[in-house]
Amino acid sequence: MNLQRKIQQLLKPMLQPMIAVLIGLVTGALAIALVGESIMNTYKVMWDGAFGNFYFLTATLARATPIILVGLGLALAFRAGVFNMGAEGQMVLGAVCAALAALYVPGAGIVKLLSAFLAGFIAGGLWSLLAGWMEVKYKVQLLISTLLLNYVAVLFAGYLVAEPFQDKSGSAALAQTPMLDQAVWLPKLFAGMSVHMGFVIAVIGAVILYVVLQFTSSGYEVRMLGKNPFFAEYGGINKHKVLLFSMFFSGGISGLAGTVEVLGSQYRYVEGALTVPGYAWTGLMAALLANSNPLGTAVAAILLAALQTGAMGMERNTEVPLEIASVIQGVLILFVTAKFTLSWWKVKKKAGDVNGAV
Amino acid sequence: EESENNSSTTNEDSKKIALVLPEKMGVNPFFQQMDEGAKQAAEEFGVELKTIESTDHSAIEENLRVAVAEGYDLIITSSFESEDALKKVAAENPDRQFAIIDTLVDLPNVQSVNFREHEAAYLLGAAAGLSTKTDKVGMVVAMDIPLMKKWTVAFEQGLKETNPEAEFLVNYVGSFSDPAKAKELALLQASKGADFVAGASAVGDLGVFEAAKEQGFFTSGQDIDRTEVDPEHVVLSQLKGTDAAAFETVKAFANGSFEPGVVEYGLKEKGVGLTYVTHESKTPLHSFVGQEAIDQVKSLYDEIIAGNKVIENPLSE
Amino acid sequence: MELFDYSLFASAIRMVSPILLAALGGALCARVGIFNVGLEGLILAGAFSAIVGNYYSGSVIIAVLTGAFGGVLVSLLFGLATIKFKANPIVAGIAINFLVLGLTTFGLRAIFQVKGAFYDKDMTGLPKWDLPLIENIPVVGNLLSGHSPLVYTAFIAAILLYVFLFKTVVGFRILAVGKNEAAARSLGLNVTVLQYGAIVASGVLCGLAGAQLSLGQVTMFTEGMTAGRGFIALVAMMLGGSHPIGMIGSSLLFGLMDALSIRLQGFSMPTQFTAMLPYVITIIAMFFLKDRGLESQASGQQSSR
Amino acid sequence: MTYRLEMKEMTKKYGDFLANDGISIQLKKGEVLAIVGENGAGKTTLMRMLYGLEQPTSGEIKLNGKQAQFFGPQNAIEQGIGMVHQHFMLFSDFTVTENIVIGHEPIKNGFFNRKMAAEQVQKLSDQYKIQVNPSKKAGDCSVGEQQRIEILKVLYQGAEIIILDEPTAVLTPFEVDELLKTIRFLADQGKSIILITHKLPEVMKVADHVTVLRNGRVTGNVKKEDTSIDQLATMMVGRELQQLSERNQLNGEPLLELEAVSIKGKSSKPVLDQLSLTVHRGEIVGIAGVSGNGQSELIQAISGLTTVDQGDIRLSGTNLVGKSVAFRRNEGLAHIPEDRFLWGAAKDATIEETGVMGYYHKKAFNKYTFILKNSFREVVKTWIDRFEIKAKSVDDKSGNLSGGNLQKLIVARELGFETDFLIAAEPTRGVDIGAMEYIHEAILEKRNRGDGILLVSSELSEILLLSDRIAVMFEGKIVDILDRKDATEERLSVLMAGGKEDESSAKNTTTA
Ligand SMILES: Nc1ncnc2c1ncn2[C@@H]1O[C@H](COP(=O)(O)OP(=O)(O)OP(=O)(O)O)[C@@H](O)[C@H]1O
Ligand SMILES: Nc1ncnc2c1ncn2[C@@H]1O[C@H](COP(=O)(O)OP(=O)(O)OP(=O)(O)O)[C@@H](O)[C@H]1O
Ligand SMILES: [Mg+2]
Ligand SMILES: [Mg+2]
Repeated sequence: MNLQRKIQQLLKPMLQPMIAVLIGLVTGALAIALVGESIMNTYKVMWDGAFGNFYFLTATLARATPIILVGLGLALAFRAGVFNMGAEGQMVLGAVCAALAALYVPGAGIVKLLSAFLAGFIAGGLWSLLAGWMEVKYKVQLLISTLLLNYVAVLFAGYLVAEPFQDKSGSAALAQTPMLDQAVWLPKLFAGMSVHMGFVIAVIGAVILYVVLQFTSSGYEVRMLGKNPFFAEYGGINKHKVLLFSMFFSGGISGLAGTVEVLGSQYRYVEGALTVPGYAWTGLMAALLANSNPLGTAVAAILLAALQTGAMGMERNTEVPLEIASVIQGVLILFVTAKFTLSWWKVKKKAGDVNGAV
Repeated sequence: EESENNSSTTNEDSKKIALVLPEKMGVNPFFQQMDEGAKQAAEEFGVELKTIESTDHSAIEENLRVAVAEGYDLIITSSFESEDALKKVAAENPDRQFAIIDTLVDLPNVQSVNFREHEAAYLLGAAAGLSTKTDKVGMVVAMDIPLMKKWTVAFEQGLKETNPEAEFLVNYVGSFSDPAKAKELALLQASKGADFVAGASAVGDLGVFEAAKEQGFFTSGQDIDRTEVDPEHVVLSQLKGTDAAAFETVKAFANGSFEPGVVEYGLKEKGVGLTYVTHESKTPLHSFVGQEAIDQVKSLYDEIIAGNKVIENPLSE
Repeated sequence: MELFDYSLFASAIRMVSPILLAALGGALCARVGIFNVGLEGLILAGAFSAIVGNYYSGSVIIAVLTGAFGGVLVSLLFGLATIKFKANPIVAGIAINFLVLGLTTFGLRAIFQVKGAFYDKDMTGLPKWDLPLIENIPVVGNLLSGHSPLVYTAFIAAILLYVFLFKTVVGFRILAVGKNEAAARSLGLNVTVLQYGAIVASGVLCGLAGAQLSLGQVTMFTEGMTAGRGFIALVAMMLGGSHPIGMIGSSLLFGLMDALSIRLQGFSMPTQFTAMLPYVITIIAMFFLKDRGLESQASGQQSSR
Repeated sequence: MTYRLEMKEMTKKYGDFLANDGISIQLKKGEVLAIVGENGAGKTTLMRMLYGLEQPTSGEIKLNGKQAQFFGPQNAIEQGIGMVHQHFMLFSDFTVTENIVIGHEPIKNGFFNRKMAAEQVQKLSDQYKIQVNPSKKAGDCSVGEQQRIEILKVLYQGAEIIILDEPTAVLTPFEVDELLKTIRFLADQGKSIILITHKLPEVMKVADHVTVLRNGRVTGNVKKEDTSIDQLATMMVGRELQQLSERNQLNGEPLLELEAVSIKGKSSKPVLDQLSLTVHRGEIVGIAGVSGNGQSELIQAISGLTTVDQGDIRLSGTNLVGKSVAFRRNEGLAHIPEDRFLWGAAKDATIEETGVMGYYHKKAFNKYTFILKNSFREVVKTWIDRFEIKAKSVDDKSGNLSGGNLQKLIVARELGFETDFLIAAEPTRGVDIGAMEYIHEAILEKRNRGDGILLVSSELSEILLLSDRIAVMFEGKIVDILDRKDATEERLSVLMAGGKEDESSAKNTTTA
């Protein structure tokens, strides 16, 4: 009885996105039918492209890696009640700094590797902290400032790799850093498969974040700040400190997302390689889908990544054009947070709770 | 399943070729042409061709690997973005043939098809320098990235060599697909007195053309002969035969003459060029440029193909 | 080279009009408590349908109408997801952006049999209107005259929206819904209808923004031609506090800085830095506009819910 | 004469739970019906069905003898029902006028005619003798004024039957008197009024009929003349109420000392003005005052939620000024906040999470930064037992607790710290008399153990019942301190209104 409850409790946060995905699939089927394709076949190809065999599974996990980390970073911020929209900038700065550290920090491979992680984390963290600090100190709305800081970060990173740190070897046509030394590459988990150590880091990160948020004092402080900042303050929690810490770690984790992409998959920072795939937006969706539950975020991130690799598979193997794949993806996500089992009571209850004036 | 396929080459009658594009071809005529050229050759020479578009950078490697796994005999990819991925995948699959268009990958099982766009850009710059009446010439460039130097630097060189007085205005759109902003930039350059504004902003060029039409200045296009779009204002086009490159690669493979190594496409090979100078155009030459200028550019062209004049690749310092 | 000239301002006004239109649309949504990050998609839908309308009818008026209609269709989808099915507006908004990008690209292929861009030199764009009288005033004339009708529409729409929100009953009720949805419900106001209304209107505005982009600024459609304008509109909306007049200010600030950054490209500064200018200035502006947009947006804490 | 409103055998089920079980009430024109009952007895549920916010599971509603049905608030409003919600439904950024006319705005040439609206509001205000300032922003109005806005809104909508759900919970005694007068006046004008309240003296003052609910059933239906407070209380709680424990005499040392504390605030007048006050061990000091005279700021200044501009605050000799909330709590301060939803709890957090605030870092409940949930759970269970907190489980959201039960949880939490000093602000607001009894008893017990308590309450009866000394606040100052035995409601009222007392009595009392 108790065990059953515990299991239910653990599954609950994951159940919601699952049900939602199911609903999304139904709507997606509609879109496929409209294009005149076979629904079952298209979905099967999509499934195969995402999970069809071990290779595709690992490809999906590889793609999920940065999404999970970005999602975790955002989930942390959301839990603290701040709407951090700046994951992209934080990730990109983390990535470029990690690449530079891996390239230019002297010493053995392991030293380079560790400094790359540190640099990636701190760069992302500080960038995010900047927005947090402006909010705390000057009441500059974080939602807008983080959105704007993205552009600045991406442009700055672009400058770094187009000018001072550009790879002048080879064709020298791309804005990218030189290739990293083999010694700092994150190992692949399986030979010939793209999933790398970063995935393990992301999963461990999810578990750690879950445990920290759910069971430790700091996690409690973060959550209470998010649920009711007045209550947190009243209870003796240092509001500003917790907010700044949350923002720092939130950005730091996003920075790690960039770091593992650089160290585990691209082996250099390439301009646009992190922004074009929209990892930040996908991570944002993952966190929102899972209600900022870290474990749920990881699951949602994998599902979203699967949707993308699945769409690629669909493009390769059916006559459904790539654009339709992105349409189906869009439709799936559109309804993915829909609440079809809306209880009226909840709405009414809320209505009763809100205090008009004061 | 995949790993088994890895080693076995398929023994079907028709050869299977995959064209893995590093981006969605949508916004880029460069890739569209490549796709068309490859398709045409595939049809003519009876090989099977599948074009795979990559949604983003990390999908390139993935697509290459899948193409290997699915047993394609030749895998063609393109441009700098694919360089890293191809190096990895080709090295891991030494028994498979690869080709990469528009950049160099030095591996025993890879054919690199390289363009010397800067030669054509030089000619375009020279033509602009000879044609301008205001001694002001502009260029609207997609993004301020190293790659684009192949266009800007060589263009400026040609411009300054033919017309030392000329001022060169350059502006960056910041995107490959923003015609509205490209148009504003062209208008800006025109307002500063430029009577010729070269478009080098991918899809944005259409915006540059519109600006030219609106304000009555002259412009040029990229890759294919764009003078047809608006012969009154689009007076030149810098050409790049990605279609030919793709066509030739597929053809060679179908005929069994495919070889790893470097294949160069420059002015000499007619892989790049300039309308009226190296290639005929359906539209008659506009008087803004005039036959005299074209003749002068032609002599520059002759010098280059004779090897008397070398246009440095701005990227290889 | 002089940095400031008439063309700088004229260009800023032109460039800013789609942003302003979309910001107004976003503000309407924000005013009924829905944070709309799908502006980018809505504009793109408008841009595409305007071109389709133009191509088939040959009439710019019909083209503008179809542009607005395209925006409305997509916004209804967004409304359905967020209002009817209570989907998270941010997730739904992002999905809308994806969806429209896919749909329009597919539409290019299905309708015009082209990839990437559709351009037809016989297609006529929006006319440029010379304003009688104003046209002849020396400086002002250069600035204000000779724009497309939708540029004027953008600024007029801002003023109309101001009048609508703050002077009419329906506008008043819309404000009420955004301020305190529970209270509005308890009064028996039909919150759902008001929300749908606002969303449809926002679809119209974003559709017009798209039409201005694809028929006013240029006459063509290219894949992803919004190039991030939806997000800039979102920033303009928040910075302007979802207030129509405030948004005129914030989008003009952004437009001017953008135009200025283009001119700064000529100087020996990396373009990446000049391109940062509008964003940095906007952040700095926020130090002076601290509490802007706080009340009117539903986004604030919803993340943690 | 037929009844204006009849509700017959109204039943409302939430799942298996019977919130209302065959409740019937009747109401005539010009009559005031009071509905009383414990927290969670089903009063609000019944009213929500009348206002169209809930659909009854079964039952019948008749208006003027005719069967009626309400599909939503709009529908109910159209049929002449108006409801003043327990939590006000106001738009704080809108003016009073706008708040009143919304939904039925006067229109001129298609535009919202704010001028005419203001005139109409003024007229209505005069007609029913309900004073408001039509052009003020609702958010700037006092709680009492906000209440008047709500009532005018209902009248403006043309309500004949007016429901008031716990309207006096947040009002000052003076405002309560005004409201009760208004209610009577409205009834005399022919309106029918349903008044839900926990305060039995008010019922006796203003009601014609009283219906008592317990556990979703009617346990009493009496005429005002035929009943008494004690009888009503018994019907409500199902048992006799007990007397408070005796207070033992303690003469402790100074515990909390405030010296010349000032807070400037936004306007020209300081919100706290050179305020000095001492609370001794074993003493309850009550703060009486019309709300808005600096009580909230005083509490926040002591607990560290706002910064003081000047002055000293010491707890057991330790200076608190400039120190964090956490520091003060560690030094021995506990605090029952005046607004339980704003400060006291997070609605979305579980009961356990709301309870563990302040405990989570204590040794007994924390190991290697991990919160020891199981140990803490035991503690929460003892609270639930001791205060009879009605909760499904500790994992339920605290927002799902009724106000009274949440309040008991907060009281239990703050008492559980066993600190030397406690701020108790509005400790029984909105709480039923049964629960009130528990809370009063607990506070008194704490005092008897030798701890010091600062009690802030807008309920004069509560102040008089519990305090050893009573300080009266007016415009940020303490105008007088009375001894328990010298204080009467009348004297306090005069002082609260800013009136001066004669010198001698004031001197006597300050030396206590
Ligand atoms: N939507 C609902 N779902 C389940 N139970 C509910 C719901 N609404 C109310 N209840 C339950 O119905 C009972 C009656 O609630 P109601 O709000 O009517 O009490 P009340 O008498 O107004 O209490 P209070 O004095 O605290 O205001 C409570 O036990 C409550 O838990
Ligand atoms: N999710 C829920 N499940 C069951 N009962 C609920 C739930 N949410 C609220 N209730 C009940 O609904 C009733 C009404 O809630 P409400 O917040 O109005 O309580 P209240 O006692 O009137 O509060 P207060 O008077 O302090 O403001 C409460 O009795 C509460 O127990
Ligand atoms: Mg109630
Ligand atoms: Mg209550």
